[in-house]
Amino acid sequence: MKKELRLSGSGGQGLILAGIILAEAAINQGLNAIQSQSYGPEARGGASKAEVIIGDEEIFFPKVRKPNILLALSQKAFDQYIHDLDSKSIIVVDESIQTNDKIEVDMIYKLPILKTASEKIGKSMVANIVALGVLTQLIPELEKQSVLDAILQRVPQGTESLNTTAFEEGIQLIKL
Amino acid sequence: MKKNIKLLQGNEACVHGAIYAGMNFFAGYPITPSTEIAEVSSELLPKNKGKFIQMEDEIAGMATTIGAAVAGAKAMTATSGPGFSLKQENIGYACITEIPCVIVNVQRHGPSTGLPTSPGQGDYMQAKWGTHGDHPVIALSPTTVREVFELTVKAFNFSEKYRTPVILLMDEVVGHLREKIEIPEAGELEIVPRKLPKVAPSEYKAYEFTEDLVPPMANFGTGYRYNITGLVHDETGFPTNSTKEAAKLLDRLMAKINNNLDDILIYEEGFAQEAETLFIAFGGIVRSVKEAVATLREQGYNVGYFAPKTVWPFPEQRMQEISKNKKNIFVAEMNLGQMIEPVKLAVEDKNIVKGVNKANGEIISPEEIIESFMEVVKCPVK
Amino acid sequence: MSSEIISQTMRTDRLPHIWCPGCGHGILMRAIAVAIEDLKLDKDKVCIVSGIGCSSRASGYMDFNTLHTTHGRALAFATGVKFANPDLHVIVVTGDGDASAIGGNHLIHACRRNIDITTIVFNNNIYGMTGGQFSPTTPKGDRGTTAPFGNIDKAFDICSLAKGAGATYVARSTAYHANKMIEYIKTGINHKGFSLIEGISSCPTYYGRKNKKGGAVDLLNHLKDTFVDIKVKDKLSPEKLENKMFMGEFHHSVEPEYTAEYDKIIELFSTGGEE
Amino acid sequence: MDKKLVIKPEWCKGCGICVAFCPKKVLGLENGKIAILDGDSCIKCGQCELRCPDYAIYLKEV
Repeated sequence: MKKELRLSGSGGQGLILAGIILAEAAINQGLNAIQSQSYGPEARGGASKAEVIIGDEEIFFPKVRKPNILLALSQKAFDQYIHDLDSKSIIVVDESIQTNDKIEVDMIYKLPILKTASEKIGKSMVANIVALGVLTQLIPELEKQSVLDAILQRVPQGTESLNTTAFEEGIQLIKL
Repeated sequence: MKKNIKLLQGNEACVHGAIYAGMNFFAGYPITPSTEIAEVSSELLPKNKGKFIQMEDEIAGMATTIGAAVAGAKAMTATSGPGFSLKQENIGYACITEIPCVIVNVQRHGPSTGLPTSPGQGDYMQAKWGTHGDHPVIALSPTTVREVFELTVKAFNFSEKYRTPVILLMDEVVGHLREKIEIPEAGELEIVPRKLPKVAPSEYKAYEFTEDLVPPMANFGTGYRYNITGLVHDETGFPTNSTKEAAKLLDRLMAKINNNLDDILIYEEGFAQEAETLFIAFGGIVRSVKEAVATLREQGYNVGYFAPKTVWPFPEQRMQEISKNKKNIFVAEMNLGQMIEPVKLAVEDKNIVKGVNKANGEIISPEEIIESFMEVVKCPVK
Repeated sequence: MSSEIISQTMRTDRLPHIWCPGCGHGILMRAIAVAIEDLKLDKDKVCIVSGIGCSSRASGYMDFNTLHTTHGRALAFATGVKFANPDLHVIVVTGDGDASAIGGNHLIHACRRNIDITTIVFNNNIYGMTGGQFSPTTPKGDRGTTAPFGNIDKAFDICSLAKGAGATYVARSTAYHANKMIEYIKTGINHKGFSLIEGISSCPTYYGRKNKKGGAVDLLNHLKDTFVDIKVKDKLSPEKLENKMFMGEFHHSVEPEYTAEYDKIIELFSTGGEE
Repeated sequence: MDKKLVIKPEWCKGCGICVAFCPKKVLGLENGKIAILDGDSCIKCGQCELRCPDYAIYLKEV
């Protein structure tokens, strides 16, 4: 088993943290995982991507080439990374993103990730955790509890219940 | 016992390894992509009763590291390309004065400011020849996060054992990669302490010609009042203009490393002896090479790899041994051809040595390595 | 035999030193030795750090833990020594070029940190070791081998620079006023914080000759005639202050010292183990 | 305790500072090295020791 994930959006959306949490959840389950990122010189606002590879064998090359799952939370990120996908890929995009109907992938999930964070939970900064709920549903190898444990390990003290809610809301967004 | 398994970034693992090795002092200056090493040190050192200081510039970061080592600390600094250039004069000082310390260079693209957030391996030659004058260099280059930890420990050990600055030549690929690592238990890895003088202060010669060519080092403040200078010095540590003493000193500095290559040279290989074609890489690119070799072998090609972890001194003899039956040798590096030079020196038929080079801020992919191989063997992928 | 002070504090087998006949540096180095001896410091706990240049050769002659480093970097090395072992009395010997040109950045930041280091600047207004080029403290109009038509650079006032950057003890004396020099060095060593004592030296070989200011004796007399204690500045008439320069204690304050502040962090946050 | 003027000509570089600053003209240079010309006039003020850059003259307690 080897799963390649690319989490993309704009800098400051917490996607690198989301990538770290996924990788951590995987290794806590005894799997192998690596996480890397590329970023521009800006601290905030630029295009950002975090990549995670999860597998049950040693992972050599650390970069994602054909993502099994692409998460895109900004139009710019979607437009930039859509080309690397193939017919087996899954796309998760925020509902605000214009997608092209001709894209040939396995599945596109257009979900109100940003809105759920900002309106339903009332904190736009937890969009990354909402997205983690969605992704957990799409990665059968990852247990829900281990992702939640990894979230609670990494988020600031005092925000545990807020982030747990965000995670649960993300899970609710997608019914398989 | 529960295994201590963590997801750690290469840069973080470097600090954990350093503290495991006994680091109790860090001085540096922020620079991408090495900054996490300073950040994590600033937090972990005082927690472990060690000291962290952010200096006013890269040059000071190196100088303060050496000063702390003189006062008895196990000291480290970390930087990236431009900062590594600035540190060079004082690295030379640590070489000639034989002060143990560790310098981490998380290589990025260059020259000059280059692509600050992107990987490169353009400092390979600089690690050896960056400072003026002749001197030995030990430089280690890790590929995985676990190796970052282990080679940081080795870097401290070599620096103490051979009284020399040791360079941990990382690259951004490994520095920023988060990977699963099982942190070694206390006592699992060997830690080499400083060789202190056993004689009385009146008998102590700071740069004595001992049998192993590594003079015991007295820490300042312990009763041995001696002189340290970057000038050529005799066994007492005082400056001399004697050409004989100058030659004697430089010969000893070189010999103390060259006499111990069995201990110092670390490398990894896969099918290196029997393969027809050999891939060579260091640092982050070894990951691409290993995947390329696995893919090609699945397709029936007789290929192997050789990955020096000790990149200076270059493992010349081993390179020579495994190059004898080769049809092709590819050296893959994120620069325009640096490690290929010592490889060529070691290989009899220079024509079989080819570079797979990329210096655009991107890691070389396994596919690109396979493509270079296919171009040469002129055989389509099965 | 040499004098008690010299045989107690110097590596007499290394003497005579390499400085030229009549160089003020020898007088200033003796002042450091006398100060250390008067304070009865444990010799094993004294560390002299120097950079490169004429002044910086001082470390090799002094019988302590001595570190002769690279050009301009003495304070950065000294910061490492002091921070790693705050029990040591760390004294930096540096020159005008070493401290304020190539090492200017380290000087202002060592001042700013207020780390407990005593810095003695041997200021001879010239690069002596390389043969008489003008330095950041060469007075405007004076000549050097790289200012054959007179120097147009404005000179640094090292004491003002140090005070402005945050040094907590700043004083100046001269090779002529050797007893004052000893007194200020003693105050500097006892001061808990960054102290800088500028010793105006004299270079008969290059500066004196190039600027037609005479030999060793003339230069010392020039220091005697030119430097006025800052304490009497207000008492003198404008005519008497013409062409005068000032020496004395310019600044003395008590502020948190760097290594002590860091020790507080260790005390508060150390857990004994990793994480 | 009395003091005695001692010279160490092998360290002397002949700069003449001690000669110039001796208030009693006790000192001179001979062949470019320090010499005591008139020891009886010495008042043991220590100016020579304070100013000699080469530590070639000093007062010894006897």
